[in-house]
Amino acid sequence: MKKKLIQDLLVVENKILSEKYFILHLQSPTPLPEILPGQFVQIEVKDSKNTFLRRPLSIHDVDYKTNTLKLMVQVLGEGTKKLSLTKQGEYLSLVYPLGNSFSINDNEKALLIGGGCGIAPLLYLARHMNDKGIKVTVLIGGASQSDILEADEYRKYGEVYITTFDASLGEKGLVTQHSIFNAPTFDFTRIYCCGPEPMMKALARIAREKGIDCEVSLENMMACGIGACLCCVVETQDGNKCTCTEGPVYEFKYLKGW
Amino acid sequence: MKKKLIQDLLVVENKILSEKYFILHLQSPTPLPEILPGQFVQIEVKDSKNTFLRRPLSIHDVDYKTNTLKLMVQVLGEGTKKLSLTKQGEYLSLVYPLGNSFSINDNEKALLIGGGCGIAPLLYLARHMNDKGIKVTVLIGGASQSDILEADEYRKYGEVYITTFDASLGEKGLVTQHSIFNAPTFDFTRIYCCGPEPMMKALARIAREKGIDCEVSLENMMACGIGACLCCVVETQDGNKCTCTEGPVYEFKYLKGW
Amino acid sequence: MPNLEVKIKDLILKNPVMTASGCFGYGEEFMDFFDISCLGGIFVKGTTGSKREGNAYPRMAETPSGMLNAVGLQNKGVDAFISDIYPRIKDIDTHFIVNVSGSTIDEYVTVASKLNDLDKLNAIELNISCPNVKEGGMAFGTSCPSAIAVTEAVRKAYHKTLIVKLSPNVTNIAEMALAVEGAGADAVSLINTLLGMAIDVERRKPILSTITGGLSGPAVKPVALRMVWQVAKAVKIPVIGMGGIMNAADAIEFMLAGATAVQVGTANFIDPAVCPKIIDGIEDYLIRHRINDVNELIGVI
Amino acid sequence: MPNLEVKIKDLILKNPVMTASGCFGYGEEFMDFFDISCLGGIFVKGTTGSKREGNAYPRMAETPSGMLNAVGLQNKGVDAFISDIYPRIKDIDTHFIVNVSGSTIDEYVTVASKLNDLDKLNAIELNISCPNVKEGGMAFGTSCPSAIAVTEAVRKAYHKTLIVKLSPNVTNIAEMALAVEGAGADAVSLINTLLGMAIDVERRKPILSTITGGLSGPAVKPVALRMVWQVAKAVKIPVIGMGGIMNAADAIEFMLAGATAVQVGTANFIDPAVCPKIIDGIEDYLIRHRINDVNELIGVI
Ligand SMILES: Cc1cc2nc3c(=O)[nH]c(=O)nc-3n(C[C@H](O)[C@H](O)[C@H](O)COP(=O)(O)OP(=O)(O)OC[C@H]3O[C@@H](n4cnc5c(N)ncnc54)[C@H](O)[C@@H]3O)c2cc1C
Ligand SMILES: Cc1cc2nc3c(=O)[nH]c(=O)nc-3n(C[C@H](O)[C@H](O)[C@H](O)COP(=O)(O)OP(=O)(O)OC[C@H]3O[C@@H](n4cnc5c(N)ncnc54)[C@H](O)[C@@H]3O)c2cc1C
Ligand SMILES: Cc1cc2nc3c(=O)[nH]c(=O)nc-3n(C[C@H](O)[C@H](O)[C@H](O)COP(=O)(O)O)c2cc1C
Ligand SMILES: Cc1cc2nc3c(=O)[nH]c(=O)nc-3n(C[C@H](O)[C@H](O)[C@H](O)COP(=O)(O)O)c2cc1C
Ligand code: FES
Ligand code: FES
Repeated sequence: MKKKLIQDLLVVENKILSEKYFILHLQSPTPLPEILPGQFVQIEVKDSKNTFLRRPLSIHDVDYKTNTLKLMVQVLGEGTKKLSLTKQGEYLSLVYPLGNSFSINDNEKALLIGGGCGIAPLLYLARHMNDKGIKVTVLIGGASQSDILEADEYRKYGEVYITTFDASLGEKGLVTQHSIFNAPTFDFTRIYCCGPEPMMKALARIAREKGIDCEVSLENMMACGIGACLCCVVETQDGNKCTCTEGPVYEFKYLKGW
Repeated sequence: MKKKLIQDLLVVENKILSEKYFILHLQSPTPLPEILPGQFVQIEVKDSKNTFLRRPLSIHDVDYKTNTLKLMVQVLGEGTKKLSLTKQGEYLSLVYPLGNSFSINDNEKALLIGGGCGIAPLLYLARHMNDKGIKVTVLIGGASQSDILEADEYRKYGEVYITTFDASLGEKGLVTQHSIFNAPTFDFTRIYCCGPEPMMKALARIAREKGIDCEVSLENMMACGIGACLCCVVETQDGNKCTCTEGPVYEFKYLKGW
Repeated sequence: MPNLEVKIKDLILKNPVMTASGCFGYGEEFMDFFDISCLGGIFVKGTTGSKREGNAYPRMAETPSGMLNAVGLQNKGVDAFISDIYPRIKDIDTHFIVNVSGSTIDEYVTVASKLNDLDKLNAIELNISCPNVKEGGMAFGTSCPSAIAVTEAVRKAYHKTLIVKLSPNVTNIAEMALAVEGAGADAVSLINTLLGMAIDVERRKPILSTITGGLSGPAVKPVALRMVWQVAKAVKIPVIGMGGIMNAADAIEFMLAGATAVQVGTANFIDPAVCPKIIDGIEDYLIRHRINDVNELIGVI
Repeated sequence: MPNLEVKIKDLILKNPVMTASGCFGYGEEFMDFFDISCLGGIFVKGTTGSKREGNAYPRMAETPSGMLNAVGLQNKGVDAFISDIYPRIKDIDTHFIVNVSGSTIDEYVTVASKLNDLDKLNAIELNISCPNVKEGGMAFGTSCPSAIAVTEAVRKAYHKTLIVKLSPNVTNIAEMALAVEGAGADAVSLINTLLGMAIDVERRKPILSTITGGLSGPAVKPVALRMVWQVAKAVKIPVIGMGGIMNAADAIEFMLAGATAVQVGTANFIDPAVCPKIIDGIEDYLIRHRINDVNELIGVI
């Protein structure tokens, strides 16, 4: 059984959220393979002089009925800029689905935390948990209101809390400063997070203090995305591991220096 | 006074003639510099992974009233393929006008000969001569009917003869086999030609036999197009000369081995 | 159908397209994408005497038409290869060739002799050109005497096809090739990566943890082709060419320059199914040019 | 406004951005595009003892993110430079630096001594690294003894700033740099082009008339940066960096790696007005990073 494929997907929609963010809605010509929350794709950036390698992007959402998946992307450099110009009707080449996935236990009380575009993989995770009857709470952080993306989508699956650094939406400050952490009712069993490394490290510290689990999704630089080049390693308790195959999701305690 | 410029020109139209040929109609935001027939542009091919250098293209036509110029292009490799996808409203970066020009004498009896897309520079030449009251005759050759481009445009300025290799239009054969050369009325004083080198060499031989002048427009590989790199040389009676500055038009006798 | 079979000493390859060491894992990573037994051969990761963790992250930087890597021979060691990996791959119908690396001549010899006993492995590639390890590696590949010493020592210990992989970071690659030919190599492969560097101007720091790393991809193709041409003119043994091959035309360029076979490295990262396309492309080319045997392309220039 | 001025021995450059030899003609070709006196300096074409026609066409091949050239030092010779070109350019307010080339030590010395007498020329660049000529050229730049010999000989004949341009086609570039430093060079510049090759698979022929040629452009930047870094760590004299610089970020990378100034080559072909953009870009970078003096960037890594 082939699990990973390389395939041209049809761009059903390129939803521009702002100058900085967009969501690609892509359709496979064949039934989608099984995709787990936390997995990612390697996308080819055509016609971009300075983009040689594919770009890794988390799978934001999946719909098996329409054989579509979504990618939520932040414009950072030339590759993502070029992708942001993709038009409906074009095709994009994907290698997918790649990587491991978030762990899901039936009796989990899950706190999903995303910083900026780091929330990308958490929507599919929230949906997945919801399907399994797991209650999720989502905390989204961003520099400003315009960095809080698609909060309503997340509200479908649970309560959503927001922090912004400039107080333009939700509580003021970083996600780690949100009142939820000091609430007497804090009873989460696991944090699932994705975002800038300093944010995830701070969340890992909180998890350690509170004695709960915390899974982090890393965004290491990748070349192949399929475990062939060994470029994307992170230092773990068992030595260097490839983030594209043994990650991108890790229980933080497994990572050295966290 | 600046003669050459680097400028972004607006694509007013991309006229697709066929899968293989198209005409870009470009508008300058400022009054056009003086452009001579036979000159060319160096065009940037954006967003094309395998096109590093600019591409040289002859100036097909010029309209000072609208500050527009035309380029007639054949799809050969990735660069011209990419250019063929240019849409109205986009901008293309040009370095222009470059090179020397065809010589024009008042009492010339001019025979303009183009092979395939080699006719590109001859339209502006024909118009220019017409403006000066010089009668022109145009001979266009191609493999097949579909390679005979825009013949009606040329008819505005003089008689047009056609040869095709498969006899689908005009006389059958190569331009050099056209009956015009054996006609007793042959009284041209100069041939102006552009096209594949074997064609131009054959025409040069005819010119030599008939004792008339013959100017050829070369398509040497270029890097800079402005005389800086010395890559585009052709061997002349005076040693190696840059085709981008001392050409692309040469009287064939000046070229070694012609 | 034109013949695609080529020979590297005793090794008969069903076609000249192989995958480069460090760029194709142990082949298994690509099985979802195509049937890897269609390949002429698979060069597996650099394998050392004992387990190595490689260099610290970051190990990769994208560059114009290429990439730098500083993996630094991360591998589980030859014994783990023999016990864990070999049994899984040995019955796949293509040649697996182990890329043998080390810090000392003894380490090279140890690894090579252990591999000599494996029935289904018929060749090794001696990596004397890895730019990403502090000791050994490239040092062996940038001076003739040490290249000769390591090749001679391994030659004594290894009795099947011995391919020596050359470093491009030298003044005279033909001289190096002649040296290892004299020392008993059955074939040479080239090029390994060119030593390069990338800097993050915003952070004002090198991108790689090791500061320098190895450049691969289309950017290096002109240099690789030139070296393959120079080496093929100089030596009598077969040459395996690589460096920036992305498609069939690139592969054919290497064969015209004198390579008997080629390896595809970085291209696998961009299109994990690129190799069968290259094989098909070579066949199409031969048909289009009415050439009956791919061997007729070798060294035409 | 941050300071952009840098010094190469006695040569004070208004900014570190100069143009590379063979890529900017005599500057005149670019006057339509910008005021060339804004440049830190202009390295003119390789100039030899007598007129040279260079190599036969084709002399150029496009490659991934780069190009190969095989111009082969086409120039009118040093006397024609002095009589025809020098008078036209001497009053332009920037430094013109002649790239001195030759086949023999005598030829280098002759050219250098003739240039020594020109009032308005304050430096030469000794090209011991041209890959495109049969004799001399790169041969001098790939062995220490010959690099020393030619540098010492020219040093005796030339009394102003002597820059020696190094070839990247060597095993150990730092060693070469140390050799020419010891022989009296006031500065080194690098890299010249990497020796490469391109093949037309359809015609089954090399693209260049000379088969091999010199690779330049962004493709070589990682190698160039690495070499500049290695050389800057090794020598005490200033280093002028080049190889694939297309924009201000690239130029800054070279300075961080240890270059006091840079040269822009191939980029001029793609954007003839690129140099003033690079100068402005460096200034913007310094302002954005609150750095008062461009000299603070040099060798940070
Ligand atoms: C597993 C994974 C999942 C990701 N999911 C998302 C997502 O859902 N949405 C999203 O917007 N971004 C995601 N990213 C980050 C995204 O890959 C980078 O932003 C993108 O590659 C930048 O490309 P660029 O050409 O625009 O920028 P560049 O100009 O190439 O680089 C900008 C910055 O992006 C980083 N980067 C560049 N190339 C890579 C690479 N190959 N791998 C990792 N990082 C790189 C570098 O740190 C660099 O400084 C993910 C990364 C990983 C590894
Ligand atoms: C002065 C001049 C005027 C020209 N005018 C026209 C014109 O009006 N219309 C037209 O269709 N074509 C014209 N050409 C040819 C045109 O430049 C090439 O067809 C084009 O560069 C091919 O680019 P590509 O990327 O599509 O093909 P590539 O894949 O790059 O190459 C295909 C072939 O085109 C030739 N070529 C590639 N690059 C160059 C280059 N920089 N300079 C010259 N030749 C090159 C090579 O022989 C190559 O085999 C002209 C060329 C010159 C020198
Ligand atoms: C990520 C990576 C890892 C590599 N590891 C090895 C290795 O372990 N041993 C080796 O001999 N070459 C190694 N190489 C070099 C390749 O085998 C090959 O020589 C080089 O990449 C040039 O080919 P390419 O341009 O097709 O990639 C590695 C290259 C890359 C990109
Ligand atoms: C067309 C061309 C001609 C060149 N001529 C010379 C030369 O005459 N002397 C010299 O020292 N270097 C010459 N070079 C090398 C450049 O000066 C420079 O070292 C090299 O191109 C790397 O820089 P770049 O990548 O910015 O072009 C030439 C390069 C090119 C592309
Ligand atoms: S990106 Fe290649 S192993 Fe992970
Ligand atoms: S193309 Fe550079 S001199 Fe003509």
